[in-house]
Amino acid sequence: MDRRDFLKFLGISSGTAMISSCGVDKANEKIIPYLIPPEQDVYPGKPVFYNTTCTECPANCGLSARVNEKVYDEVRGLFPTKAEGVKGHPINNGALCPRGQASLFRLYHPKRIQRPMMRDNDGNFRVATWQEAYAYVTTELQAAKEEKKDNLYFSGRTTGTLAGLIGRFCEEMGIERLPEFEIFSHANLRKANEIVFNQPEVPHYHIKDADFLLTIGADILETFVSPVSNAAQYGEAVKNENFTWYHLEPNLSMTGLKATTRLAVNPHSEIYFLAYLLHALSRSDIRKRRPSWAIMNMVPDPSAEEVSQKTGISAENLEHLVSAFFIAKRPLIITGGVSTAQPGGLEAALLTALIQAAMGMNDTVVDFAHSQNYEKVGSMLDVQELLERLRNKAVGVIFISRSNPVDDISANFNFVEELKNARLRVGMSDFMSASMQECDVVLPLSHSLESWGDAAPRKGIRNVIQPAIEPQYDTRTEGDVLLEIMRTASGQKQGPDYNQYLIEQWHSLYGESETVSLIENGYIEEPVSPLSIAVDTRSVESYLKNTDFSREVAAQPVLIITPSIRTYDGRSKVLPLLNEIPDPLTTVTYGEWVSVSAVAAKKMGLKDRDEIQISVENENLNYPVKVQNVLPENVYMVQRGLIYAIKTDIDSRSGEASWYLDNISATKTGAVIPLPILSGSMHEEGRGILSSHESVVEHSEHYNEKLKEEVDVEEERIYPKHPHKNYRWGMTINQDSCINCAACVAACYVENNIPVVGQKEQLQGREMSWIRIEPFVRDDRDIEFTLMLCQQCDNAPCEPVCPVYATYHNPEGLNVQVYNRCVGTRYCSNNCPYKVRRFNWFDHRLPKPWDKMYNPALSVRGRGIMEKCTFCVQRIRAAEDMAKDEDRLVRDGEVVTACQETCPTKAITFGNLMDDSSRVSQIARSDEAYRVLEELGTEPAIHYLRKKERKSEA
Amino acid sequence: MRSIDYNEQLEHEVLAALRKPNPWYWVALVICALLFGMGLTLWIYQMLKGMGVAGLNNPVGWGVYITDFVFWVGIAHSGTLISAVLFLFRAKFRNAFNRSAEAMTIFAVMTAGLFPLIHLGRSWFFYWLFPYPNQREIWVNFKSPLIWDVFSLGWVGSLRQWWHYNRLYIFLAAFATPLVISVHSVVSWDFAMSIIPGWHTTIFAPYFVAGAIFSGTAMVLTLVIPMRKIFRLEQYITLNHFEKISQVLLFTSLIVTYSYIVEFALAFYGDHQFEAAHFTYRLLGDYQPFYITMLICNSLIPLTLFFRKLRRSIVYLFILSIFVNIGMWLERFVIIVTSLAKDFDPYSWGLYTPTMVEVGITVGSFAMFFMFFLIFAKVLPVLSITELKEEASE
Amino acid sequence: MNKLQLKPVMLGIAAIVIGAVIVLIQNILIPESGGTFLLTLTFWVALIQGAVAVVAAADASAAKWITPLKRELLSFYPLILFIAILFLFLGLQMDVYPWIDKQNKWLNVPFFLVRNFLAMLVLYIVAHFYAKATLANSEGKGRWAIAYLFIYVTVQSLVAFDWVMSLAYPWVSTLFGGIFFMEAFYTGLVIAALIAAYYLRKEVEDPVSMSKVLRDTAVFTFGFALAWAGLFYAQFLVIWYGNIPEETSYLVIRMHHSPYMEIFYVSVFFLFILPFVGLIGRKAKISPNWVTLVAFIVLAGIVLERILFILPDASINPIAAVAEFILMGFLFLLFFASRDQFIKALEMSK
Amino acid sequence: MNEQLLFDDKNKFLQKLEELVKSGVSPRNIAVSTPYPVHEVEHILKTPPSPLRFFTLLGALFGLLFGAWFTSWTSINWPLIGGGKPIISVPAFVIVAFELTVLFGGVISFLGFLFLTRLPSVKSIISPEEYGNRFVIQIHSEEKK
Repeated sequence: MDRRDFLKFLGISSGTAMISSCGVDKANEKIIPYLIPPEQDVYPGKPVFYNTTCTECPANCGLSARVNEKVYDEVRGLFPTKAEGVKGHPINNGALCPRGQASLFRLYHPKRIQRPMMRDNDGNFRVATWQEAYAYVTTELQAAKEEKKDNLYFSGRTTGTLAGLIGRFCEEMGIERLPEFEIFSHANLRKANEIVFNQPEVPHYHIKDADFLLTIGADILETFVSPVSNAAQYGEAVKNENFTWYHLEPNLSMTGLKATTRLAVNPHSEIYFLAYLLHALSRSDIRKRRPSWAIMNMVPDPSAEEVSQKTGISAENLEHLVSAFFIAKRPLIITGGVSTAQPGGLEAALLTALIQAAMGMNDTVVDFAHSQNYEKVGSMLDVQELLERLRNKAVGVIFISRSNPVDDISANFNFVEELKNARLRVGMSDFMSASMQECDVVLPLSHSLESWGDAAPRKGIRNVIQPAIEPQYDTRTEGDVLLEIMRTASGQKQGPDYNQYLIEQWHSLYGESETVSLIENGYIEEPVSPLSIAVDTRSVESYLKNTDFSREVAAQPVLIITPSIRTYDGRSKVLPLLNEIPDPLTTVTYGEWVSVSAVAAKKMGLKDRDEIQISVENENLNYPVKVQNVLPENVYMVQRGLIYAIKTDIDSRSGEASWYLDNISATKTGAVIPLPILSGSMHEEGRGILSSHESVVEHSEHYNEKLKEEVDVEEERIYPKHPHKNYRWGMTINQDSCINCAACVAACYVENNIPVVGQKEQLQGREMSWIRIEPFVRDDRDIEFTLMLCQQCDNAPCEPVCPVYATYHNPEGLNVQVYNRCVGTRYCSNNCPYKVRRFNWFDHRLPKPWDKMYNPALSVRGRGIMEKCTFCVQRIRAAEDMAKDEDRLVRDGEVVTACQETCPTKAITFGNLMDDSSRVSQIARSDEAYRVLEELGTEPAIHYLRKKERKSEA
Repeated sequence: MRSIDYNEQLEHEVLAALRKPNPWYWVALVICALLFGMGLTLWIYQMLKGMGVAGLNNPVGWGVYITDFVFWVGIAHSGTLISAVLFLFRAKFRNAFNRSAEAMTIFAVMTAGLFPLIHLGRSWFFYWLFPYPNQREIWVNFKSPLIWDVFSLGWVGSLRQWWHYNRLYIFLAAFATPLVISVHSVVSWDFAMSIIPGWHTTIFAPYFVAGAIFSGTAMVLTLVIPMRKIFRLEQYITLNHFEKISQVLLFTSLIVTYSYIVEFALAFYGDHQFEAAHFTYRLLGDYQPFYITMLICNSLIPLTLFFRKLRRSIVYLFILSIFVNIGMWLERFVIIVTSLAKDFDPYSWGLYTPTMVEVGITVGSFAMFFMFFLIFAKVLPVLSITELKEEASE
Repeated sequence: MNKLQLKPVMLGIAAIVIGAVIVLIQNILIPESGGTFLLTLTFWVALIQGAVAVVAAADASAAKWITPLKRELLSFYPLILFIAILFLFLGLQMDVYPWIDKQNKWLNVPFFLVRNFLAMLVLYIVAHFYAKATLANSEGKGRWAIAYLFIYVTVQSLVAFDWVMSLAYPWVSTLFGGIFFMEAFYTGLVIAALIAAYYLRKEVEDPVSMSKVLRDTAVFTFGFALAWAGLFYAQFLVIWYGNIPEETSYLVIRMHHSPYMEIFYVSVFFLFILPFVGLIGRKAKISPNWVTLVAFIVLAGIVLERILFILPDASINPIAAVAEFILMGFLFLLFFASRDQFIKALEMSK
Repeated sequence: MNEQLLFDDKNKFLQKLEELVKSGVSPRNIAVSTPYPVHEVEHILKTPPSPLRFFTLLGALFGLLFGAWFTSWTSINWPLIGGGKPIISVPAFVIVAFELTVLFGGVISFLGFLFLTRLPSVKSIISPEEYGNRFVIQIHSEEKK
C-alpha cells in the first residue's frame, strides 16, 4: 500500500484496535501496531521502535526492534532492520548479546517453515492447510484416548500467558503436560536449593551489589542463566575500585579470563575446595549464621594441602582467595555451568548454597524472591521417564513445541528411535530442526517479531512480545494454534484469538492503563512477596547422610562440552551471522573444532587445523584442532551446538546432563582440515597493542601529558595540525569492562549491511567485519583481548594514498570512505597499520529474504569497493540533522554507535573530543588512556583504557 | 670506398631480415597471440566476477599484478636508458641495441600500462584516475603516488619514434635520463610512501632505478641474442657490444646487491622491532624460497661476469639473462607480498597464494610482449642503420 | 706553489705534526666538543677519497676525459691513511654518540673503531696499488679501480651510518650511505674542476685538452648537482610522507628550527640550485673563473651540510673547527704541491 | 647555377668543405647533405648553436609552472584533507610538476625541431635517396663572386 493510505490508516489506528487486528484476521494483514498516536511519531524515513522480547535464549531480554519504512520488491513496507536492547529494562538495560543481535537472521531465514506440513502416504512431507492439520490432530487425539494412550505435551521453557494457556489446553484436551525441556536445566542447582532452602529455583544474583565475586564454573558472562543481565551488572560492579573476582574452572572460558584472578582446578575437584571453604568459614568469626554442627560434621573437612593437591590450586592462592573472601563486605559465590554439570555437581551446588546461607547472602545478593522462572522446567530424569513410556508404547499424540530434543538429548538415549513409538508426533517450530523431521504434523510458528505474546523470564518481570512485522508466511503463534485446536475439538466455529486472550489476561492482571504501558515500555515490573530463606537443616542432613563426598577427581584427560556464546546450546547455530563472527576466544568462525591445550599440542606435535581423534571407550570423534594457550594440559574443549555427536551421562539424582567425557584419549591422525581461524597470530610480541605492554604505558603517559600540558604538537610534527569543525568524533574503549562478547561485532554487521561471506571466503582470509575482537596470549598465563576497529586517525596513512579521494578526512575528524568514488586500488588497506579496511572481493548480497533487513540508511557495497567503519556515520548525520533543525550542536551522548548501543557493560563511549566536557574527552584524558601503535604518529581518535593490573596471578 | 660497400651490405642484410618469412616465426606468433587472448579473457572474467578470483586477501591487497607492473616498467626503462644514457656518454656500442631496446620499451610500456587497470577493483572506472575536467569538479588526489604513476607513465612510450632524428637526440636524451630515473623513482614510491615495514625505506628510489636498468638490460640480452642468431647479425652486434652490456648488467647488479644489504642490515641497526621482525620474516618466513632464489639470481650469479671469458660467452649471457629476469620478478614479488603478509597487527596476518587467473594473466602479458616484438622484428629494421653507418665510419 | 714541494719523508712528518696538532686541539682545548672533530673528519674523508674515486670511476668505465688530471687527483691518496689514523682518536671522544651507554652488537666502541679503521686501511692499500697501476697504465688498472670503488663505497657507507647517522640513534635512513658516497664523488669532481681551472689560468698544461677536461668536469658537476638533489629529495619525501614521528623528528629539527633551518636552505642552494643554474649554460662550463667559483661554493655547501648533520646532535666549536680546517687544507695543498716528488717515488718503488 | 660536389669518402668531403670555407665562401651559401650526421661539419661551417635549446627551455619552464599551478589549483578548488597533509603539499606536487617539466620540455623541443628544420616536408624526406650513401656539398652559385 502506498504511503498516503499508510498514513491515513495510521490516523485511525489505536492501541487495542491494533492488537486485535494483527492476528489471523486477513482483512488487515498489513496493519502495523502503534500505541502512541502515530502522527507525532512517524516521519517518512525515520525508523520506529517496538519494545518486545528476545526469544533467542531463555533469558528473554527486552528487545527493541527498529522498523524502517522502505521499498522491497517494488512494494513499500515496514521492515525490522535492527535489534536493540530495551532501554532501562531490568534484565538487559539496552544491551543485547550477539545472539540477540543476530535474531533478525532467524526472522528472515529462508529455511523457515512457511506453511503447515503433514506426511503423505509415503511418509514424505506435503503442504497442508491449517484446518486440515487441526482436524487431523484432534481426531488423532481422540483416537489415542480411545486406545488408552496418553497424549503428551512436550515443550521448551514457557513462561507468561502462554504457559497458562498450555495448561488450559492440556486440561481441556485431556493431554498430559510434561515438564518443560531445556538442556541447560540447571537441575543440580535447583535440586541443591531445594534440599537446602526448599526452593527448587535458580535464584537471581545481584552481581552489581557484590564487592567480592567467587564464581565456580559458572560462565556468567556467556550463557549462564541470564548472561546479558550478568554482564550489565558486572559492568556496574567493576566501577567499584576494590571489586575482586575469583573464577575457578576446569576449562578455559572468556568469563574466567575476565576475572581478577582465574584459578584452574582439576575436573570434578570443586567440591574439595568448597568443603574447605565452608569449614574455614564456620571456623572463622565472620560468618553470619553457622550451619548446624550436624551438617558441618557430615561435610568432610579436607586440609589446605589436600585441597591444593586435589584441585591443583596452589596453597598460597587458596590462602589469598579465602582471606579475600572473608574481608569482603558483600561477597557473592555462584556455582554453575561446568562445575554443576559433572558427577559431583549436586554436592558442589549444595555446599555453595550452605556457604551462601552461612554468609547471609540470601538477604542481599542471592535473591530467591526474583528467581528465574524454571519451576516448570524438568530435567533429564523426566526425559528418561518419557522415553520409558514411549518404549512401552503408552504414548498417543505427542506435541513437541519450541524445542529440539533430538539434537539436544545425548545420542545414547536414542530419543529418535523411541519417539517412533508414539502414535502421532505433532511438531511446532519455526525451523525444520532434526526433531521436526521426526514429526508427522509440523505446525509452523511465527517468529516472536511477528506475533503477540508475553514472557516472564524471572519473577517480578513481565515482558511483552509484540509484532514488528506482519507474519511473512502462513504461520501462527503457538497460542493461536492451541486455541484453534480446542475450537476444532469443541466444534465451535468462532472464538477469541490469542490476541484477545492475551488482552483479557493483561487486563485482568494489570488493568487497561497498565496494559498500555506494558506494551509501550515492553515490560512491566510486578511486586513480589519477599521470602524468608532459611536452611532446612533436616533435609540437608537427610541428604548428606547418604552422600559420599570422597569422589575421585576425574580421570584425565577429559573432554568438556561447553556452551557457546555464539550458539548457546546450539539453537542459534542456524543463524549465518553467528557462524561468520569468530568465536572470541579461538577466533574460529565456521565449522567444528576441538580446543587442545598448547602444552598437549606441543607434546603431540599438533598445529592448528591438524585433525585429532578423540576416543572414549569405543567411541571415536575426529575434529580439527585449535591450539589454545592457557587451557590446562589435560582438558579438551568442544562447543555444544557445534558438535552434537557426543554421548554424555546424566546425574541420576538430579537429572543434570553431564558436560564431561572422562578418561579420553587423543591421537593425531595426520590429516589437516581447513578451518577458518581468523587470528594470524595469538602472540602480540610486544607491539604496543596490548594494554599491558610497557611501550603502551609509556606512550599513554606521553600522550596524556601532551593533552594536559598542551605540549605544542607543531614543534614535534612535520605537518601543521589541521582544524576540525565543531566536532572531532572520538571513542573510548574500557578494556576493564569489555567482556569480548562480540555483541558489538554482530551489531555492526546488522547496522552497516556488512556482507556475510561464508566459509570459503573466510578460509581465504577475506572476512568483512569492521570491528573485531583480537585475543592475544600474554606470557602464557593469560589471554588479553583488544577491540579493533577503524581508529579514525587524524593523520591516517590510508587517506593520502588514494588516487581519487575516495577516502579522506572530513572536517569532523571522521576517516570517511566514499563508496561510489572508490576504484579499488586497495592501497589504503595495504597502508593501514590496523588493517581495519575491508575490500569487497565479490558482490556479496544477502540471499532473499534476508535482504529485507538491510539498513536503508546506507548503501550495500558492490564488488571492487573498499569499505570500513565510519563510527556509524549515518547515525551521526541523523543526529546532526536533528540538531540543525533545532539550531544547536549535537549534544553529548546524542549519537550512539551500534557497537556502543549494544554493549552490555557500557565499555564503549562515543562523543565529541573537541568538547572538553563530553564524557568521551574526559575519559580520554584519564591516566589509563592509551592509543594503539601510538608511535606511528597516526593520532587515532580511539582511546583505550588500560586494563587494571591483576592483583594476583594464577 | 670501403665505407660505401659496408653501408650497402649493411642495408641489404639488415633489411633482408624483414623479408625472409619463416614457418617457425608464424608458429611462435600464433602461440603468443593465443596466450595473449587467454590473458584478456581471464581479465574480463575477473571484471565480471570480482577481484576475488585472484588470490589476494585481507592483509595482502597487492600481489602478482603489481609485481608484473613493476617488472614491465623496469624493462621499459632499460630501453630508454640504453638509447638515451649511453648516447649522452657517447657510448657507441649503444647503436647495436638501440632499435631492439626502443621497440622493447614501447611494448613493455604498453604491457606495464595494463596492469594498473587489471589490478583495479573496478577497472571500468579507470578513467577516474585522470584529472579530466568534470562538472562536479572532482579532481584526482595529486598527493597519491598512484597518481604520480599516471603522470610519469602516461607518455613514456610516446617519445620513442622521434628519436631517430639524430639532431634532436641530444635534447630528448637529456630529458629521457632524468625522466627514466624519476619515473622509476615514482614507481618505487608507490611502496616507499606507505608506512609498512619493508616498503617504507628511503633507499627505494635509487634501488628501484638500478633494479629497473638491471632487469631491463637482462631482457635486452634475452631478446637480442636469439634475434642476432636468427637474422645473422653477428657482424653488427659483436662480442664487444655484449661485453659492454654485460658490464652494465654487472654494475647494476652490484648496486641492487648493495641495497639488499643496506635495507637488511639497517633493519637491525636501531631498536626498530617492526623492521627487524619483517626482515627476519623475509629471510626465514613463509616466502623464504623466493627470497633466497632472488638473492642467488640477482646478487650471486651476476658476480660471475667479473670473468671476461663469461662476459664474452653468448650462451652464458643468454642463460644468465633468464636467471636475472626471474630474479628481478621475484624481487618485486618478495617486496610486495612479504611486507603485506605480516605487518603491524599480528591478528591480521595472512598468507597469499596466486591463483590460476593471476598466473594466466601474467603469462598473457608476456605473450603480448613477445607477440609485438615478433611483429616488430618483421616490420622494422632491427638495427638503426644510420647509427651503425655513423659508427662504422669512425 | 712549487716552493712547497717536499720529499715523501718530509710529507710524512708534516702530516704527523698536523695530525698531532689537531688531536691536541680536540683533546686538550675542547675535549667536550667531539662534533668539531667529526666535522673535520667527515669533510676531508669525502674530499680525499672522492678525488681518487673520480679517477678510479673513469678508469673502470674506460673513459679518457680525466687522464690529464690523473696525477693531480691521485696525489691525495696517501691522505686516506692519514684520515684513517686520525679517525682512531675519535675513540677519545665517543661520548658524542647517544648509544654510548646502551651499546649493542653493532654499535659498541671497540668494534666501531676497528671496523672503520680497517676499512680505511684496506682502502688505502688498494688505492696505493691502484695508483701504481694506473700511473704505469698497466693492464690491471681496471681491476684495481673497481676494487677501489668497492671499498670506497663501503667506507663511505660506514662513514654515513656509523660516524654520522648513529649521532641521531635510533634514527635510520637507508639512503644515508648512498648520499655520502655520492657526495664524496661530487666533492672529488669539484676538486678536479678546481685543478683544471687552476691549470688553465696558469697555462701550465696544454690548454686544449685542459679546457676539454674543464668542460667535462663541469658537465659532471652539473649532473651531480642534479643527482644530489634527487637523492636528497628521495630521502626527504619518503620521511615526509610516511610521517612517523621517530623519523620526522630528524627533519623537523633541521628544517623547522633556527639556526639549522637557515643552514639547511643555504646548503641546498649551494649544492643544488647554484651549480645547476650556474653550469647550465654552454659558456659557463668553459670559463675557468666561473667554474672555480661554483666549485668553491659546492665545497662550502658540503661543509654546511656536514655541519647540518652533526650540529643538532653534537656541539661544534667554531674556532677549533676553523683551525682544524686550515691545518687540513694546508696539508692537502702540501700533498698537491709535492705530487711529482712522491709519484716519482711511487713509480720507482717495485 | 648551383654547384654540386659529390663524395664517397667522408674525409675527402670534409677537406673540401674546409677549403671552401677557407676560400671565403660564406657558410650561408653552402648546403651539405650526409647519409648520417657528421658533427665536424658544424665546426667547419661554424653553425651557431641551434636555437632549439630555447624551445626546450621554454617548454620546460611552461611545464614546471603549469604543473605547480594545476596541482595547487585542483587541491584548493575542493580542499580535502588526506592523512593530515597540508592541502597544498609541495613535496608531493613537485613530482607532478617535474614530470610535466620533462614532458613539455620534450614535446616543445620536438615541435621546435619540426619548426626549425621545416619537417616534415616532402623534399627533406626524399632528398637522402637522391644521393644514396654519398656526401654532398651544394653551393648556391648566384651568390658567388
